[in-house]
Amino acid sequence: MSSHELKTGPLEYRTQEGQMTIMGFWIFLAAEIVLFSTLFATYAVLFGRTADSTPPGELFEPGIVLIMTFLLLTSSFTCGLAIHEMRRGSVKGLLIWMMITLLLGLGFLGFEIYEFIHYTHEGATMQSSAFWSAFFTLAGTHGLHVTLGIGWAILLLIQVAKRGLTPRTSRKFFVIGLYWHFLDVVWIFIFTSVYLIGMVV
Amino acid sequence: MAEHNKRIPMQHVVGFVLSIALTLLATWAALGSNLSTTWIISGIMILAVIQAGIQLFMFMHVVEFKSQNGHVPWNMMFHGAVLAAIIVAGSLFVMSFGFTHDHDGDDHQQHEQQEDDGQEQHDEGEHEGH
Amino acid sequence: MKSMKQFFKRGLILLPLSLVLFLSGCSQMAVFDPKGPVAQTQSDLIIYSIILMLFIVVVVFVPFGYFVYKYRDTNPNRKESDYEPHMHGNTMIEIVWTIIPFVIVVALSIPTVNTLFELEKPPESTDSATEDTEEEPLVVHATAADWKWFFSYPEEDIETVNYLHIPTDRPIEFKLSSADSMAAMWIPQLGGQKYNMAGMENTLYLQADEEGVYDGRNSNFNGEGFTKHTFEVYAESEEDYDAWVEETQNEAPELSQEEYDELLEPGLTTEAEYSSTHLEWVDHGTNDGRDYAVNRHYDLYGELMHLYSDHEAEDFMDEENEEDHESH
Amino acid sequence: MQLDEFFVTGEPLIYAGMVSIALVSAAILFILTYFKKWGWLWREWLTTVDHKKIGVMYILSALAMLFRGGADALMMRTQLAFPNMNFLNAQHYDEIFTTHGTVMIIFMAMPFLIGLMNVVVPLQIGARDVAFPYLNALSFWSFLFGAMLFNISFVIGGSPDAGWTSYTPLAGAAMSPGPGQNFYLMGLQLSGIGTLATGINFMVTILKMRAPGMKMFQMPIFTWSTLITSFIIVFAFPILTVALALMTLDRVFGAQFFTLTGEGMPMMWANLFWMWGHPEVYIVILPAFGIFSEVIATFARKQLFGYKAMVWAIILIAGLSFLVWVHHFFTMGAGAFVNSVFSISTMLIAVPTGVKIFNWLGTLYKSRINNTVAMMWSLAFIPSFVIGGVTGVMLGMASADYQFHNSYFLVAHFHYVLIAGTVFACFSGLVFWYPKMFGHKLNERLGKWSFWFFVIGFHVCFFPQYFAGLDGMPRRVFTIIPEWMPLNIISSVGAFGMGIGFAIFVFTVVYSYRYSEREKTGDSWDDGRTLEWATPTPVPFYNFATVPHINSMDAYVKLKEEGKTTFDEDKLEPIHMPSNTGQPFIMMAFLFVASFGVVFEWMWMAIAGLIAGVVMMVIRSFDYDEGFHVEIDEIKRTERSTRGL
Ligand code: HEA
Ligand code: HEA
Ligand code: CUA
Ligand SMILES: [Cu+2]
Repeated sequence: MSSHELKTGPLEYRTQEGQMTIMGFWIFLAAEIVLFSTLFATYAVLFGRTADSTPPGELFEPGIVLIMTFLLLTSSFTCGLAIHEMRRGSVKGLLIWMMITLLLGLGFLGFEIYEFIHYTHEGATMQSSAFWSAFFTLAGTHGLHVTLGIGWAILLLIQVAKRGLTPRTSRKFFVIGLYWHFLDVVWIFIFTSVYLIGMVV
Repeated sequence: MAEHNKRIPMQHVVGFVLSIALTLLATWAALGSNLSTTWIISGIMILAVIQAGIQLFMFMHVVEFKSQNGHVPWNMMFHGAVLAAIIVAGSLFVMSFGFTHDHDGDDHQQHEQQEDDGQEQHDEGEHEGH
Repeated sequence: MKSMKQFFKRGLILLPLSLVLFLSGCSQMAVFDPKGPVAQTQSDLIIYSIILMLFIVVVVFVPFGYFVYKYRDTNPNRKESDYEPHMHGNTMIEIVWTIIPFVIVVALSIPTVNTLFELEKPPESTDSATEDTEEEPLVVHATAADWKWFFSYPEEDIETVNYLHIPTDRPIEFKLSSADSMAAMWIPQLGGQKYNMAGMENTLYLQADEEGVYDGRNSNFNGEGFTKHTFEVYAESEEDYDAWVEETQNEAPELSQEEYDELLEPGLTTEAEYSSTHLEWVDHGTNDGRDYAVNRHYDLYGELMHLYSDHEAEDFMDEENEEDHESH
Repeated sequence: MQLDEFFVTGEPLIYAGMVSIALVSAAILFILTYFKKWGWLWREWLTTVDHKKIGVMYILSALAMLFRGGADALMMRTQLAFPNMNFLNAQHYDEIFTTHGTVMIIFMAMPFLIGLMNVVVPLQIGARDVAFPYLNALSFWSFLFGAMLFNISFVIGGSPDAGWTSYTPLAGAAMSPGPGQNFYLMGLQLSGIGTLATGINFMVTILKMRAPGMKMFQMPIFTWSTLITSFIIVFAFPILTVALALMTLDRVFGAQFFTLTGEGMPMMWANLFWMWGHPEVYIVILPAFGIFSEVIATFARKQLFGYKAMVWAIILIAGLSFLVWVHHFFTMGAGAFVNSVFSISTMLIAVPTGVKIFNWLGTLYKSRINNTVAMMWSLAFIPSFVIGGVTGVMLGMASADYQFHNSYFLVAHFHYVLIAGTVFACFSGLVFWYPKMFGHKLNERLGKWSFWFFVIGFHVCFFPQYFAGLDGMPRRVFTIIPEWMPLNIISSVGAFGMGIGFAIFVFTVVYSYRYSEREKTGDSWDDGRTLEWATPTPVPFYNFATVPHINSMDAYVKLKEEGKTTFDEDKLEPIHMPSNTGQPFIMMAFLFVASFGVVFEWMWMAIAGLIAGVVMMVIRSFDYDEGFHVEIDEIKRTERSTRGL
């Protein structure tokens, strides 16, 4: 596997192992698209089936959701900056921007948890109706992905602090960068088709 | 992409500004404008797709050919999008007859596709009570 | 080689075998023994497709048998020219064997789509005597529950369990729904099935042209009692049917909600008839009726019946049914 | 929970099952200990990341699962042979057809094919392993632990009984309480993760690790079918993952997706299930098509006819496979328009499939057929599968399907495609590549006996079922009425014929292990066309000492014509290989514990298992093991001894 080493270009692409992992991760993201679209499809089909529970229009609040969206959009941007710093060879830049990204991500999670608790208090739970099951599962799966992403990124921060930038560590960061941006894409669709449409209809 | 040697990556900044702007636009369209529901929904969905494109092209380097990954990332994202469309639209198309909203009496919308095909009496007959 | 010959023979034997089975079986097999216009349409369509499929089978089997026989390495009559290892394809013939199947698919699609739309309407009268009378379909609500059938006649205000009577030569508009698990109403000799689902209603048009007793059943697996989830259809002349309706209206007891709830309990029951319908308090085909049975019997669905094929349940049902049928 | 609730009780057959499982396990433990094989087992198998060994483990597990599913089948056929049989009661019958269907498709057909892919694909493209060997081991263990979880339901807790399709609301918490259905959900979930990983792994392997110079349109056709299958896996399996998760939420956490209460929508399960389920049946048929292409070309000693058309047909079938799912519920009442759309898309699949059938016939034309057992399985496939295929098209005609649906006509259809397609391919491929895997051939004479028993038994078993279906016999009934008896007796006799065929096959394996000649050349059949035959046998763990430059299809035919081998001593370089690791096994063992916890709704156990699994992942993240290098001297030594230089 050492046969395909490159001497130039971004570190993460230099070994064949790096290239393969990144390609594999793109394929994994395609699977994630399907995973989330299945959840979206379920949500769309179960839309309006609230039985006796509170309809979403009464609970969704534009303010919080908008803040969450900005937090995540910004984190996606800072994550992009982190990877940019990495390609410039700056470990410090990478660490700083990545930590900012994680803080923003934590902020997002905080709001989401608050939101879920709030809905639960208003009587909208996973158990109360098909609609709410679908809502919590869709938003929750995204939230779970964010949580995992944060945990994963922390492990990588430790590794890069210990080892510096090598083909291996930079590949790992590049991959988590892709993951993080992807979660942003998913959120944009949740924001639009769950919250905005939920407030319109 | 010589871009990567610069201190501030313009591409990222532009992408960021655009996505914030598009988000605000979508929010305004949904909550502030008085367009009809259909227009709002299709409009904001298009905005979402554009935003997804921004993430993919400006942040995720989906067409970074020097990566030796060739067309794979692009290809996978494209087919992922096709599958997403099949799954979401297909489910709605196929499952729409199962909507049981007799309490809000608005079940005609669900049968649109079939009615378009000149099937009015049947679908209504078939699924009265939904 | 011995195996070679057997190989070749099997290909050839299958064909006539299938034909013989088809021809001898046609008159007996339920699907090919239609007793009404819907089943007739479907039977015709199936026979039409079988003919095309047999054609395809021949087109594949004959060259297959021939090649396997002729080009075997051990064939004593092999010629030098029988072997062309570098042949890689032939555009012309590849186009041909793409287009012909495509044409066959078109030839199958057209009648399929036509019948699909046709089946969503009440069958048109096939009998010239009734042609001008244009009768309205008879509406029957067929509700499945674990593991029995309720047939409610809203117009006539009667309800039967596990059997029903219908007049011949008149379309029946079945309103299908279920009190709990998903079922499918299938009366092979009258026509194909559709699902019964709680909280929604499907419409199935069937019609009998000949008097007789036909087997109907649930064909969609729904648990332990599935095998016994059957019913009987008595197709009879308009007069006999009317007489039966009147008799039931006059002599059968009314259906009370308590009794109905008891009947809904998962398990097997015998045939019964009532002079009122359960539609008065619940229509399982609507959103409000979807969880009626589950709410009442939630804890009973998991209970096992220990159903053996010759269990008392069956004997008991057979006896009861015989008594019952004297009145029909 | 009481102990007597925990263990399944009350049925002599189940007691017999428990006793035999206990005996077999004890025997295995005893043998391992007695012969001091624990270390060997751990070092050589449980920790291996070698694609060939993983492939072999897949195949052995799949054969065991075929035995289990087949035993289920024989029990069903016994019960159905005569009216009013009381061999099984209704409940037990329901459990058996559920486990039969699930085991056969998820734990037999797929793993068998994945096993063959593992053994063959890296060799065919001239690679030293798959792209992610560690992930590959993870996939295998996730499959095996998933399968074990599913299979222990037989003795602990009770088996699922809602059919392999598990339609809701029947499969929901209200109507199927207890752990049975949870076994289905968690068993499939656990093994599904591995399948998805396999899909990703093979896509990257094939796209990135081909021998230098090998273009996409020069890849062996089995590799092509693996690539496309992987593509389907990547896009279909997440749907299953979600569907299973949603039903788990329903059953364990009281959510309302598919329930009758809370406005849930039972139909949505069917929709999601078949969005995965239909592509799934093509996941098990496309690799089979690949195997048939290889075997037929090899033993017809002729280039595959219409290679390009064959490849495009696979691609087209894969694309269409995502557009036809509704044909499994035409009778749901979606209306004539929806049914028409899906009816037509379904029938269109006949066109590319027909192209493949005719191209195989084209390959036989002017060929020189060497009638080995592997070839016989492949030849038997063609006419048998066509019967299954054209009856599939009949099912695809929605308005006719109202009469076929849920009947034995359908049962006959899918056994004709699954057995004549997938199972024949598994046998064909196993016999064909057997010498590559084990260093000796299977006895041909015995092989023919098992072939004839199985194939004739197969037709005798399933052909009559078409007519039983047309006579109104529904699937999943546990007892038959007298009218259906003649057809069912014939069918049961056929099933036992297949049983004998399989038994002979197992005997062949044992017999050949003892008596077959050991392989000396790498090209066991003398007519090998692709690179796997260019390796020596047994294949060195690094596969290729040097990888040749490829510039044509059927690479090995060309090499042979030019009188070359893949081995070039001057070009030797140290080879980088991944090290063995026990992590995948341990990680999946923890997730097995977690899943077991979910099955019984013991949340402490589920959470503990999950945490342990996550800890394993963290350990993996910090694992910077670089593998090792095989030095030139060692390569030379190995090559000399295996190639007999
Ligand atoms: C290996 C698995 C496999 C394969 C390859 C297929 C292949 C096909 N299947 Fe099958 N199918 C199953 C496995 C498979 N199926 C299973 C497991 C079920 C039931 C699941 C359950 O309910 O439990 C099922 C059920 C099923 C149904 C649902 C029926 C019902 O529930 O009522 C339908 C309906 O359309 C269908 C259709 C088809 C078609 C059209 C093909 C086509 O791909 C076949 C194409 C092949 C040919 C047609 C033959 C060769 C072609 C020619 C020689 C060219 C000329 C031919 C023509 C022009 C017709 N299948
Ligand atoms: C790849 C998939 C696969 C395979 C290979 C098979 C193989 C077989 N199947 Fe199966 N089958 C399914 C997939 C498969 N099936 C599916 C998906 C269902 C639907 C389930 C559902 O409805 O939910 C089904 C359902 C199904 C039914 C319908 C049940 C019902 O609806 O009530 C029947 C009935 O005859 C049946 C029979 C058989 C038989 C006889 C075999 C035989 O080919 C088996 C042959 C193998 C052996 C026999 C090996 C065992 C050997 C021994 C035990 C050795 C000892 C024996 C002797 C010496 C005699 N199967
Ligand atoms: Cu709605 Cu059926
Ligand atoms: Cu299908």
